[in-house]
Amino acid sequence: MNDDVNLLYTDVETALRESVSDLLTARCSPEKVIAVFDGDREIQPKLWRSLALDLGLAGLLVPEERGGAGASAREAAVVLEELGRFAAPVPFLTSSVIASAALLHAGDDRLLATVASGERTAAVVVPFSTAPNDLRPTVRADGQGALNGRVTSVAGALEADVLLVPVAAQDGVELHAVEAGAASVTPVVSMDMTRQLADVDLDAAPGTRVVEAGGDTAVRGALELGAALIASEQLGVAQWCLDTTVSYLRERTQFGRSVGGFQAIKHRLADLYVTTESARAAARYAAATAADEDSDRHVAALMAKSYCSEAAVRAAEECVQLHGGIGMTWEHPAHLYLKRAKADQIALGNPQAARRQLGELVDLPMPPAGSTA
Amino acid sequence: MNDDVNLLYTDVETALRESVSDLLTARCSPEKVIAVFDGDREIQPKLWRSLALDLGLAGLLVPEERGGAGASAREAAVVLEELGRFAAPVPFLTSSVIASAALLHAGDDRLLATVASGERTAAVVVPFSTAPNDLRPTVRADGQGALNGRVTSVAGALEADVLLVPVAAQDGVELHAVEAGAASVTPVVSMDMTRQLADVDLDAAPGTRVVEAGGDTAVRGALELGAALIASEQLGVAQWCLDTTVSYLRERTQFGRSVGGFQAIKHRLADLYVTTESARAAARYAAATAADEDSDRHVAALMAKSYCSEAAVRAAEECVQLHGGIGMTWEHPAHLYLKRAKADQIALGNPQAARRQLGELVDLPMPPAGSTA
Amino acid sequence: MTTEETVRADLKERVDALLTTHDPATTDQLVFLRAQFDAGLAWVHFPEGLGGLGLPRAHQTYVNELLAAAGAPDNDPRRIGIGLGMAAPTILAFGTDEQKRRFLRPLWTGEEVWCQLFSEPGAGSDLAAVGTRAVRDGDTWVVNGQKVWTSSAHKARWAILLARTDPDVPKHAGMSYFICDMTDPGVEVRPLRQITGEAEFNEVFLSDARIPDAHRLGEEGEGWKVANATLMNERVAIGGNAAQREVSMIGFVANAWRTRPELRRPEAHDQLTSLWVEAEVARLSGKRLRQKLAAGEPGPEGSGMKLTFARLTQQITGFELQLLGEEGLRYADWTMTRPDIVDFTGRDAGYRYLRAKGNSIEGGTSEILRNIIAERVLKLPAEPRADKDIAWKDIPR
Amino acid sequence: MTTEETVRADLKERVDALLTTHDPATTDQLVFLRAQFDAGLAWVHFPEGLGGLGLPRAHQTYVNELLAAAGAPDNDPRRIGIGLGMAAPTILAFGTDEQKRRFLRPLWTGEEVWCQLFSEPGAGSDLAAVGTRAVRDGDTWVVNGQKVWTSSAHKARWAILLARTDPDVPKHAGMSYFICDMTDPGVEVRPLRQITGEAEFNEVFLSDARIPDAHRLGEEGEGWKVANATLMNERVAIGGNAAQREVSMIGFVANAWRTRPELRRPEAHDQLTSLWVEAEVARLSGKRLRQKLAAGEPGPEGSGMKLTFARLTQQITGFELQLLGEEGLRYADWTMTRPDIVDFTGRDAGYRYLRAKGNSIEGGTSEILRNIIAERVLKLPAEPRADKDIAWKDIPR
Repeated sequence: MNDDVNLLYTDVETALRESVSDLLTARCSPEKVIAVFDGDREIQPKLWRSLALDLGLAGLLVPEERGGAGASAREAAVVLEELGRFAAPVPFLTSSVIASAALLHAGDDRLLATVASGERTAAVVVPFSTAPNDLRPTVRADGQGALNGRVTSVAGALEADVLLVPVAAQDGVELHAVEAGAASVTPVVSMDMTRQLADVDLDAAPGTRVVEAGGDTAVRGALELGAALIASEQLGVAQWCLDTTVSYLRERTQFGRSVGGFQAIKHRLADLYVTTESARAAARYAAATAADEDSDRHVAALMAKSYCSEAAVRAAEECVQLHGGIGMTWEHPAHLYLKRAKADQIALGNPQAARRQLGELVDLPMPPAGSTA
Repeated sequence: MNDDVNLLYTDVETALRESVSDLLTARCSPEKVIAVFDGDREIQPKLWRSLALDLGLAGLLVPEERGGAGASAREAAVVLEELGRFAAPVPFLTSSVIASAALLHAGDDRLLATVASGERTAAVVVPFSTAPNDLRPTVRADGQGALNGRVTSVAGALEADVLLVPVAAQDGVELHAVEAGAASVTPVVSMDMTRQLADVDLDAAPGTRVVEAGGDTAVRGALELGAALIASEQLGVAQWCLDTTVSYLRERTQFGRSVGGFQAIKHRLADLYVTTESARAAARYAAATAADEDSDRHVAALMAKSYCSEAAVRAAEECVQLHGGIGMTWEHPAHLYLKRAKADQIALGNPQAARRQLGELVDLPMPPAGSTA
Repeated sequence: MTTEETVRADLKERVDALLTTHDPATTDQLVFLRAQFDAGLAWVHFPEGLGGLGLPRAHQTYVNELLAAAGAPDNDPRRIGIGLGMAAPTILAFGTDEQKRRFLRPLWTGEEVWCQLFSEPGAGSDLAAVGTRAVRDGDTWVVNGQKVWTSSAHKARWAILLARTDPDVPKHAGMSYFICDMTDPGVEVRPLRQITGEAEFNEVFLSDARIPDAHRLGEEGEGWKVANATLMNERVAIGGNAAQREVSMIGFVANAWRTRPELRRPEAHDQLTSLWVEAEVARLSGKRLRQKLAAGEPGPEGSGMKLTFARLTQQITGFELQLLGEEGLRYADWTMTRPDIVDFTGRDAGYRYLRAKGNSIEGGTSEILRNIIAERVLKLPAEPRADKDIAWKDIPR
Repeated sequence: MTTEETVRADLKERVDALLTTHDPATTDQLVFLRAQFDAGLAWVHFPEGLGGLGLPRAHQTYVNELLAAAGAPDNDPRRIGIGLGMAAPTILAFGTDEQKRRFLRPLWTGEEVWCQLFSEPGAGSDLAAVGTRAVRDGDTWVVNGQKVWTSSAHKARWAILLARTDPDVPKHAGMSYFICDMTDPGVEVRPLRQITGEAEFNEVFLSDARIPDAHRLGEEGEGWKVANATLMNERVAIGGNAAQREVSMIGFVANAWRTRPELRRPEAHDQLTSLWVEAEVARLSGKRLRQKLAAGEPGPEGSGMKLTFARLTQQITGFELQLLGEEGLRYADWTMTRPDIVDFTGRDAGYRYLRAKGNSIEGGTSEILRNIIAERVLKLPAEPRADKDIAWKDIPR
């Protein structure tokens, strides 16, 4: 536990946020994001190119000497807050956070460097619901090293040029890189189409082993970092929901009064504000401890995933409810955030799973089921 | 599951409620009940005598041919609603419900008849927190049949003339009757002094075996009936809290307005009303299925204990909060209901324990703890 | 025989007579339903001559059982829910004799589908703020405005319509209630797509739509009173159908837990059983309320059932998606369709989660229902109002 | 050296000087504390000459560490919390030079205990409704009224008092703020027993109590402004002390779970860990808020901390009693006592459960705090007010 950790935003982080926000304001309108749900993914490649290459976010977490921008989890968290605020359909979390973190364990930096430069996009091939402590590889290598198996509901696979596949081997888990073209990647109709999933089938697919027996450590660490930082995305979702609802209710009148002036509504929004600020503390702590490789980062990640998952869902649900009918329409962007929040809640281990694992870490273990008469 | 069950109050039940309510209004003032917390139990014996003898409630649940009034769990539930509404410090639940239900299993009706007549008061000697499926007798009989052992936190023991002690025997549990004078009964400073607990020590105490090997069935059934009917007491607690809070807030002004007119308060009271009415449905169902010996009574009891426990605590907590400072004072009766509600929640199996057991009954079992990777 | 037994014997006789003259096996459905209506066996609590026999509502269950046992057709009540649940009781309470004779029979048989034109973009919770104007032109009213959240509008022959007929009086006093012909050329229906991807509702644009004064329901200026009666019936209908244990959202979750042991997690058990208890207690509360109301009128207590129903449906479906884990990340289909009826069963958990969000908005938001309970049941003071005593046209908006 | 390092070096030097002239091992506690005050090491963020050095507040921690390491006595801050947390910042902000010189030193050293006379039976959440009257009599004010919820009143030498000096103007404008001598014969203190059995608070009856005008704090009629500054400081103090992980109510529960395996139940685990997460997130939020406010003033955001603190304390203690089962049915002692300070540690779970109920009432109810956040942070419209523009004496009550 690190009690000197800075939970505020540094000037560098604030400047980064502004440049991301400016770009998204210009290029990521709600209309275009909503269109993604009808299969119109036109917005996606250009937006990602701008973020990855023009702003250099693709390699944000990769050290400069290994081809990246050399920033830390703190900066990545701020980027994710903004991506959450816009429900942006880009593979930053899957490629620049999770896949890059896994590739930091690779013996050879060539693949990492192409991902860090934004030239190629990568994805770790696990179901998006996988909790860091619950990795169960379903792909195996045959005698010739070709890969066989099926992995369902993979996030980032649709956008990926290269797939990083955890492979069950005799002495643990290995991580293999497979060209996307060598796999069958089938889009899945997803709750959150702004991060559309895919089913990945490997049928004697040629792969390159990038991490050997320590692959489980690499993937678990990458998923844990994903859990720590998706909390900031969830914070961004909650923030958008709170801000949008407050603005709407200040303007909306019913019964000749501003709806935002009704006390029951005010109290709910006050509670939501407190929840959102609490989520910010949790998300910042997870990002800061991850950045510092603080020994408390495992606790911090689970705590943030638990708290921010619930906060984002609650904020999105309140947003829909307090908008009334308009919040239930396809045209209003509220549903983008509800779907993102709900999917993020389930992603990378749901809150109950996170708390159960947290109990182990802080010596508050779940007892066996037999423990009553 | 009985879908024709009457969840309303019959005319007989309403008349019974009125007579109990009239007596309690006259004899059970908040001031006297508060005094019980300072050890002044003067109110207790006379009040119980009036209820037990004058109104004939002592043997309410005992068939007429066995010396009682021949009423059912439905009527007992209505009595408990009123006792809850007044936080009345009488042993109706412990003697007339739980102990009487256990004695219905006795081979010989003599003891039951004296309890049913109100002549003697009885108590089953288990910790008041014992869930029906969690009976663990700590008393043993020696070679001469004398009893040895200690049972802590027993409800009703202080008022009892005769103690019904579950005794661990070779082939199960037996129920022994012990004269109160033959045991050491030490009063316990209790959260709910209106149902003050006692620690019972038996040191070679002479007892009479009233139920042989089926004693566990008798005691478990009695505790289950207690759980089913304490729900009605909890409903009475919730009802008092709701009614009292609504009345107070209609009158109390702050900011030049009735506090009950502030929307946030109104909405909380509306929710509390809905919860209280739901608790009524749950409590009535538990009472009605117990009265009919319906096969769903086990499910109904656990459901009512779970729901009404939470409802009463929430109502009492809202009552204190919405009264503001005055609700925190010793002089205002709100605390009687908070303490009763909290103790009743823990009594006879807390809500989580009830739900876990319910899961077994409705084929929604708790899985073993090992069930994630 | 008790009175009860006499009534049942009489009903049995009437049903037998109907079945004798109209053998379900050989009779056209519509012919049978018309005959059922004419025999007073459509809704026995309606008056004689209007499809009923003036009996307590509860007896209809017995009639339906007898008819079902004989293989008789039904009127597909879910398809015509708005007609049955909202239009019919309102017409019965406020309609002229001629209106009752004209509208109730085809409404009940399902020959004519009904929809509801109440809500507007600027009049949601504050329904009395409706701005759709109806201006008298001799014996006809000319209507202009926009309505939203209209289910079945594209299938409907008739609508119940709330419109402003006098903007110069306070808002509650200036509305009237009409029966609007949905085939009128001034009525345009556009699908309104929801967060589920579907367009279960519509927007309806009224441009010089014409309504004969004979299709006014209740007095001019009495629209608010008539609309309130409609809404009370709606809320009872929405909150009241508790049916059997686990015949609600909790059934899906319980079934998943039972049949898919791999989904079970000890950390989810308390939430599962909490929701199970709440769902079952809600069902019992609904049963208790129906027992209470058996002979009476819908009262504000029904608002509590709708509150609970909405909250639980949302909580349970939200929990279910988490329980399903990976499967909860997937969705069946975002393609826009226009379903005839809302049916949660047979849909995937994702759809149910999203659709349930509407339960606390449609038919009175949960916020409005809490106001109603606080003011009408608990008799707490009303909200301070800025719009009560001034002309509708002068209210800020 | 950085500025930071320069400051710390300077403070080290000052502390060393104090320790040299006043060896803690041989110096009387009061003498030491007075010397510490005079050295500007009492509260470094106060001005020079008033116990401070005009430095940022955060540096006090460093000073306290140095002093503690040297075995120096402290001023038992919990015993004089109202003086330190409420009276002192208010005197600093609004007091005359003479008042600051007279009151701050003995306040800080603990020679003089302070209490607060704000709330009244009819003025709880609506503090601006205070009816205690102060009437001017030459250079003196004569005060009559009743105050409640006064902790330490029976130990206190001085009180901060809010009283009505002009009933003929709107309520917020007619109050003034005084320093009241608790030894005045017109002041009577009676213990006020609480639901815990204890009398932690008092009622204070003022009958022709006399206060010199020199003990008025702020201008006549400015009492509301001064009182608000006091309350902001109180809320920060109440919500802000997050300390280390598990140094709050959750620590008791975590400890029970760890050391008493027989209490562990799988069905309780998710609630346990939920509360643990919430407690730890609240602690981090407090830390974040303190980082934000490090150089600034208390703002409305602190209200959120107090809200969370109250809710969590109540939820955790409620859960703890259930976890303890049988033990939760027992209580330590209902005997009426008059404790000097409120201290949750070292008390049984039942006491903590009951006492925690006050956390959402004292120092601003949770309802009032939500209003404050909604209006001051989120800029939502204020409540309609019936009492703003009329004379206090004409407000219905």
